[in-house]
Amino acid sequence: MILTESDLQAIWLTVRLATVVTVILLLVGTPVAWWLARSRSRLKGMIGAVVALPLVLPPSVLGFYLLLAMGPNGPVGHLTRALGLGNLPFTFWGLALASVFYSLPFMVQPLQNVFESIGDRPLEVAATLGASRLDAFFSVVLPLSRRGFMTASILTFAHTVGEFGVVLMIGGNIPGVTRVASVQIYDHVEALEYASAHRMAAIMLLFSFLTLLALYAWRADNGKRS
Amino acid sequence: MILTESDLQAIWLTVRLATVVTVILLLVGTPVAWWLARSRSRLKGMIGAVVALPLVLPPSVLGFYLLLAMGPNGPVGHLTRALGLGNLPFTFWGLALASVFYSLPFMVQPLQNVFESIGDRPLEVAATLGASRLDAFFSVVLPLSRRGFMTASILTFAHTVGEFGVVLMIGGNIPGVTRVASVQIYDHVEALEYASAHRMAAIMLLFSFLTLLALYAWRADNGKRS
Amino acid sequence: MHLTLNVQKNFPGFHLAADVSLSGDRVGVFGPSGSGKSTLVGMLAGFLKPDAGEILLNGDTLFSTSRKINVRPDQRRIAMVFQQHSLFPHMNVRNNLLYGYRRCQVDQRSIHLDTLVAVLQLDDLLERDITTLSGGQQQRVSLGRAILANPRLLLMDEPLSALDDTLRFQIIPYLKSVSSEFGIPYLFISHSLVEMRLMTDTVLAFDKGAMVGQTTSEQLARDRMGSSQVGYINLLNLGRASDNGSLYAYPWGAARLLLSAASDRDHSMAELSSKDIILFKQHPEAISARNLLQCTVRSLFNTGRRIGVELDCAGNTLISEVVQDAVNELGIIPGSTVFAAVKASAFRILPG
Amino acid sequence: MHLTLNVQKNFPGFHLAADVSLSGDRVGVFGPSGSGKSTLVGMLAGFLKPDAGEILLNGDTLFSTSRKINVRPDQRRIAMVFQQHSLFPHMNVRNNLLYGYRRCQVDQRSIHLDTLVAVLQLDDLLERDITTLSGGQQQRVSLGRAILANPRLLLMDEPLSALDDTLRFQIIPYLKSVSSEFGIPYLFISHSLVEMRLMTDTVLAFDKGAMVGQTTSEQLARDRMGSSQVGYINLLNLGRASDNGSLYAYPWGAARLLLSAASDRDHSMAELSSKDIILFKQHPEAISARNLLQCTVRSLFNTGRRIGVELDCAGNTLISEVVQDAVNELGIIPGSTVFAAVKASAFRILPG
Amino acid sequence: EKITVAAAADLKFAMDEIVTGFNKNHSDVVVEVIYGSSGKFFTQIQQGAPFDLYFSADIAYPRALAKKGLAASDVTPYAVGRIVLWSNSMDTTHMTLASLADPRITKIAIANPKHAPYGKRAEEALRAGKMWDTVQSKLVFGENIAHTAQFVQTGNAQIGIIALSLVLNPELSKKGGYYLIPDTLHLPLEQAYIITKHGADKLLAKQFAQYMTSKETRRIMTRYGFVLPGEK
Ligand SMILES: Nc1ncnc2c1ncn2[C@@H]1O[C@H](COP(=O)(O)OP(=O)(O)OP(=O)(O)O)[C@@H](O)[C@H]1O
Ligand SMILES: Nc1ncnc2c1ncn2[C@@H]1O[C@H](COP(=O)(O)OP(=O)(O)OP(=O)(O)O)[C@@H](O)[C@H]1O
Ligand SMILES: [Mg+2]
Ligand SMILES: [Mg+2]
Repeated sequence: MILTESDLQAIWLTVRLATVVTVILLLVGTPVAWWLARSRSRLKGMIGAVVALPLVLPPSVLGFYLLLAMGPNGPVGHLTRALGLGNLPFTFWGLALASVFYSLPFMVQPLQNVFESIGDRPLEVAATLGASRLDAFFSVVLPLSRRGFMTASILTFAHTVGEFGVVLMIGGNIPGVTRVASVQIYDHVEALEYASAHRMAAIMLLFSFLTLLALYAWRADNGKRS
Repeated sequence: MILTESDLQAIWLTVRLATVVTVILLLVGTPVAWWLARSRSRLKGMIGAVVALPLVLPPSVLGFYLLLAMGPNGPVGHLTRALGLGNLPFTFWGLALASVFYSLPFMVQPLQNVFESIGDRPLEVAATLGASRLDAFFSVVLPLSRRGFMTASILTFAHTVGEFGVVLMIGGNIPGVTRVASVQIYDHVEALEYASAHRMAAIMLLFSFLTLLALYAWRADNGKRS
Repeated sequence: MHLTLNVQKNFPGFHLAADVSLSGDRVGVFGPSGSGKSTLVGMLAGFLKPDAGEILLNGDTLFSTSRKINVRPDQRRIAMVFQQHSLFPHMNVRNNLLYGYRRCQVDQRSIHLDTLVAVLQLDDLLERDITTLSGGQQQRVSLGRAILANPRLLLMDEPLSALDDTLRFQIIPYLKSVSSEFGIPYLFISHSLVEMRLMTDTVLAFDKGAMVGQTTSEQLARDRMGSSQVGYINLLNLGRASDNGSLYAYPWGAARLLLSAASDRDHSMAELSSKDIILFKQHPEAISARNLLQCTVRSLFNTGRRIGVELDCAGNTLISEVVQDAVNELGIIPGSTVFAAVKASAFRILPG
Repeated sequence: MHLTLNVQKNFPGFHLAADVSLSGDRVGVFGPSGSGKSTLVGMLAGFLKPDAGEILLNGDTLFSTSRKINVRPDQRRIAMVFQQHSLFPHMNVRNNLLYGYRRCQVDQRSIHLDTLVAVLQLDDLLERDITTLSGGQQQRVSLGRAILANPRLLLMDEPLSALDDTLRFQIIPYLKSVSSEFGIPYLFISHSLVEMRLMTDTVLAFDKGAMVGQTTSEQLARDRMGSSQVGYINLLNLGRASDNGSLYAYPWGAARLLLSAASDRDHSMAELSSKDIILFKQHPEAISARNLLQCTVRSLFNTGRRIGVELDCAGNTLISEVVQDAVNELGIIPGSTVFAAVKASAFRILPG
Repeated sequence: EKITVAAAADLKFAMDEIVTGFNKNHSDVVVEVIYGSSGKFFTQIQQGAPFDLYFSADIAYPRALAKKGLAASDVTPYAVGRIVLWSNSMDTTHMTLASLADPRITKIAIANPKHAPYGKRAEEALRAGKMWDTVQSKLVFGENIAHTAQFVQTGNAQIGIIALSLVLNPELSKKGGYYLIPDTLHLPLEQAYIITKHGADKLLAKQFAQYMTSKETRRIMTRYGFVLPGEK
């Protein structure tokens, strides 16, 4: 085996983290994007801007603020302890929460786009055929937004995999808990262990490439139908 | 003035860099996205995956590889010197190049999405009315893709502003040349100069928020028409 | 169905006002392009909001500005055939057709896929992608989808415009039977007088956003007789046909008509244009027209440059159109006797 | 225009084969829903690629599998009115109309916005957003946009289906004049026999993907006389009308016709259905019909259960339809004399 | 005239003062100092970074550069770093390494021993103090020593092992005392600088290097918690 056990552990952790974050963001980002796409509220622009904000802060700085907020003296920290969840920094769920926050725009923006491009008509049709709004969302909007969901999920997943500044900042680099692959490669590079770094980077790239390739093939296949 | 001169310099540099990168990516990403959206080539999935790849590597690791590639002994370095451009690392254009590479998926993916959603019909109509493909692209596809271009540009711009790992590695943190705002804030944080860090982060957030707000307002306004 | 509708809707440069209270299951909306027909049904379906007014269907308030009611479209149970078909592109024909059906309570599903598919001639297309359908095929799927939703009211915005005559005249009687057999009232938009005549009883006529009148389709046909290419369309209730040489003899009230076409049903409906009836003062000789009826003039009415002559032919009513000169020359006055000549080929048996 | 077309196109479950070589500027494509009409014009316009074959327009090869030629759609100069209008949603009406016009070389811009806008009654809509147009308004914009592109060939896929009769019969003569005055030949798809008759000279008839025949619109009208609601439509060239009491007298060749409507042009065209002509063996008395023409039977032809009777009336040709019984009874044989009765209201003056 | 100095992040406060002092004698020159990770500078200098002097927190880096022929001067030690136990919430003045076994302490921050010099020394000290196995499960790793300090400062780790120079930083020194870990427990944390090939021809670079040995400089360095080479 060309990867050490700790490399494998890091990769496995990364996949778990990215999956968890993508799933959470699908659940959280979809309604946000839908609201942004449909609402005529005046708040719309503001919420839209807020959602995009995490992008402009450097990840490690964002990580620093999250560390403050989630720490024992921070507001989020107070909340999580009140909820009996303990302190989040240095835990998997702390990482997940931070990544969710940081990756939100990658999920919301493409979804908002595709939702907007669907227009009113299909929803009107569905309504006249007796579909409630929720029903219409699942039976019409979702399938018509396949591509957008694909893009949003790819961006989110990939971004979580590559994410590093925030993770480093609040994760504490604990093996098996918060030492994800990106941190592991970074450590290799910093320690001038270039061979290990190359190996792991190559494997991650290859793995990602194959995954993306499969997704794109699927997407192309689906694309034919619409 | 609550910002030091070096802070201002960093912010100005950041705006310049993000603008340059966004403009370059609009020029480079649009044809790539168009090709990905339209082509039926078998290479499509592969190119699509390659474009998304920069996302999965941690920025500083990516920066490390870019540094190797663009350095005096790297392939890109050889090329740039052969072209009389000198060495790119530690220069503004080196940063720009690296950011372009890193931000490519943020431009290409949303554009590809919106291009795909336009479908064939508007292009067919334009063709029967005598519009060449290029003409149809500019007179029909571009205006119909406003929202996608908006999203892609926001994501790219914001991401370049927040980008940090690659920039630090390739840029070398040289004031006025490669010390962008994200690096400056990072330095403040690392030096435990929290007050400066807070101030600058707050100003960047505010500035970004206002910009995004304006863009969203514009977008909402335009959205009404289609 | 009882519909009360009193709405206002303003667009820049266009003002729609309608005030109707009507009962009837087959209602037509008639008017030229841009007169506000689609806008009206959009408000009924619920995705266009009137600026002010009230909409009541069978006593239920669907919309009311004064009472601040606006029932959501999906709770109105009003299905719609859109003018631009708007099929779901991500579903095949079958799933498009069944979309509303599946959302309908099981005990309310009175109409079933198979019969509908047969009438609309969609048998071979069920598994097809929507994007591969021809224009007329799309229109038929759209129509079928709305009917299968088994709505409380069916709105149809020019549902037959992309269909050839053969298909159209097969679908019309089916639509009527859907209404009568399954008790689905409909509102039918069309700019075709023939379709209005055949499909509807009550008609709302629009012009430039104003409801110019609520009338019967019978009356509309009389009014437009002069300006329409097809004249007034008489609808004749015929009995069962019997052979008569190369023609078919149909009992028509106390009279008998010879037609060149036949149906094998006990009761048939035939249409006959007012233009196809020629009147004689005396019984003519050696005429190509196979039907010569002795009739009494009941009344005369004027539409444009034509005179409508309402005849009583052996107890049946028939409307012919003539010009003023003919009225004078033949001395057509109420109570006078005339002979009406009609060619055997002038009738069209309506399938159904 | 000279068009040579020999193409094959397969879809799952549908095979289209057409082999035509025709000259003519007003060509119709006729056939029921799903017969392949849109597919054919799609190949002509160039965005559907035939599986095999050749397309030549005026000697230029647009497509050829053997010679591996496939001229790009934007270089064919073939404009198209799509069945589903496909206007550009990001442009207002004016810019939609002018899209092709602006892409046309200046010296080729023979048709101008103003006239077109007047005919299509789009004056008030020029600055409107496409999304706010009614169905018929969209169809008119789509038509205007194609015409203004001043194409070498104009393809129209049911361009009048969403229009009311009044508008339709105003646009038809304009379309014909566009073709004749500006030399733009067209291919016109419709399922309406009337439109075919009025708009086209040559007709390609389709059924289930097969080109069932190339014919003249005259012949098509004769063939479908029996099955069509409107019968055969006689087109009559009339002279200038003069007043005649409440009617108008038109010279028609050596004969004179009384019509209830008038135009103030020197030459008018009127349509008259074969159903509206009743034949008598002897001169009838006291008849409501204002026109009674003595004619010679030229020939008889059979379509379905009807017999077409081609008459020579003072040098003019007229086609009437009767049933076999009438032929027998009246002894209608070539060479015999009959009297044709036509009501003054049976004619429709075509605007133009 | 201008030189660019790449300096390890822990030098930040000392170096700023040193440059101010230097500028008193050389008023018309600019000394631009860039702070960052020694490892990153090491990589960048190999790729032609425009740094004239390189102050590394770990003598190994300049030595490696010298071996590759990228140094224009001797590898000159300028300080020896010391590590301390420090906390934001506890009084550390009376603690020793053994106190880390306290169950109330659940998270201990050290710099990543894999690549951060202070982290390496912290690990050595913990091992020498026979505490490594006891505390290993409590350890969280900072990317560098400043980041490690932040873990402690924000309260996310109750205690950490960080550089003495950082504790003397005004931002942290307000927070209380520290326990200086005996330097017998770990290898010396030797810090050294070189003039790089890029700065080889710059007189100013040599002058600045010269200035590092001056009395004022040594005083500043001591004040910020650095032990100077050859001193105790
Ligand atoms: N959103 C809108 N903004 C402005 N004007 C509108 C809007 N929607 C419709 N109109 C105008 O209102 C009028 C009525 O439109 P509507 O679609 O109801 O006509 P219609 O009777 O259905 O015509 P057609 O037979 O051509 O479909 C038209 O003149 C149309 O341009
Ligand atoms: N992409 C496709 N895949 C499969 N079948 C297709 C495709 N495109 C068209 N067809 C089928 O080919 C036949 C001809 O279609 P076409 O659109 O040419 O009909 P049409 O004559 O224009 O009919 P209409 O009058 O209804 O518009 C139809 O049965 C249609 O379903
Ligand atoms: Mg309409
Ligand atoms: Mg078609």
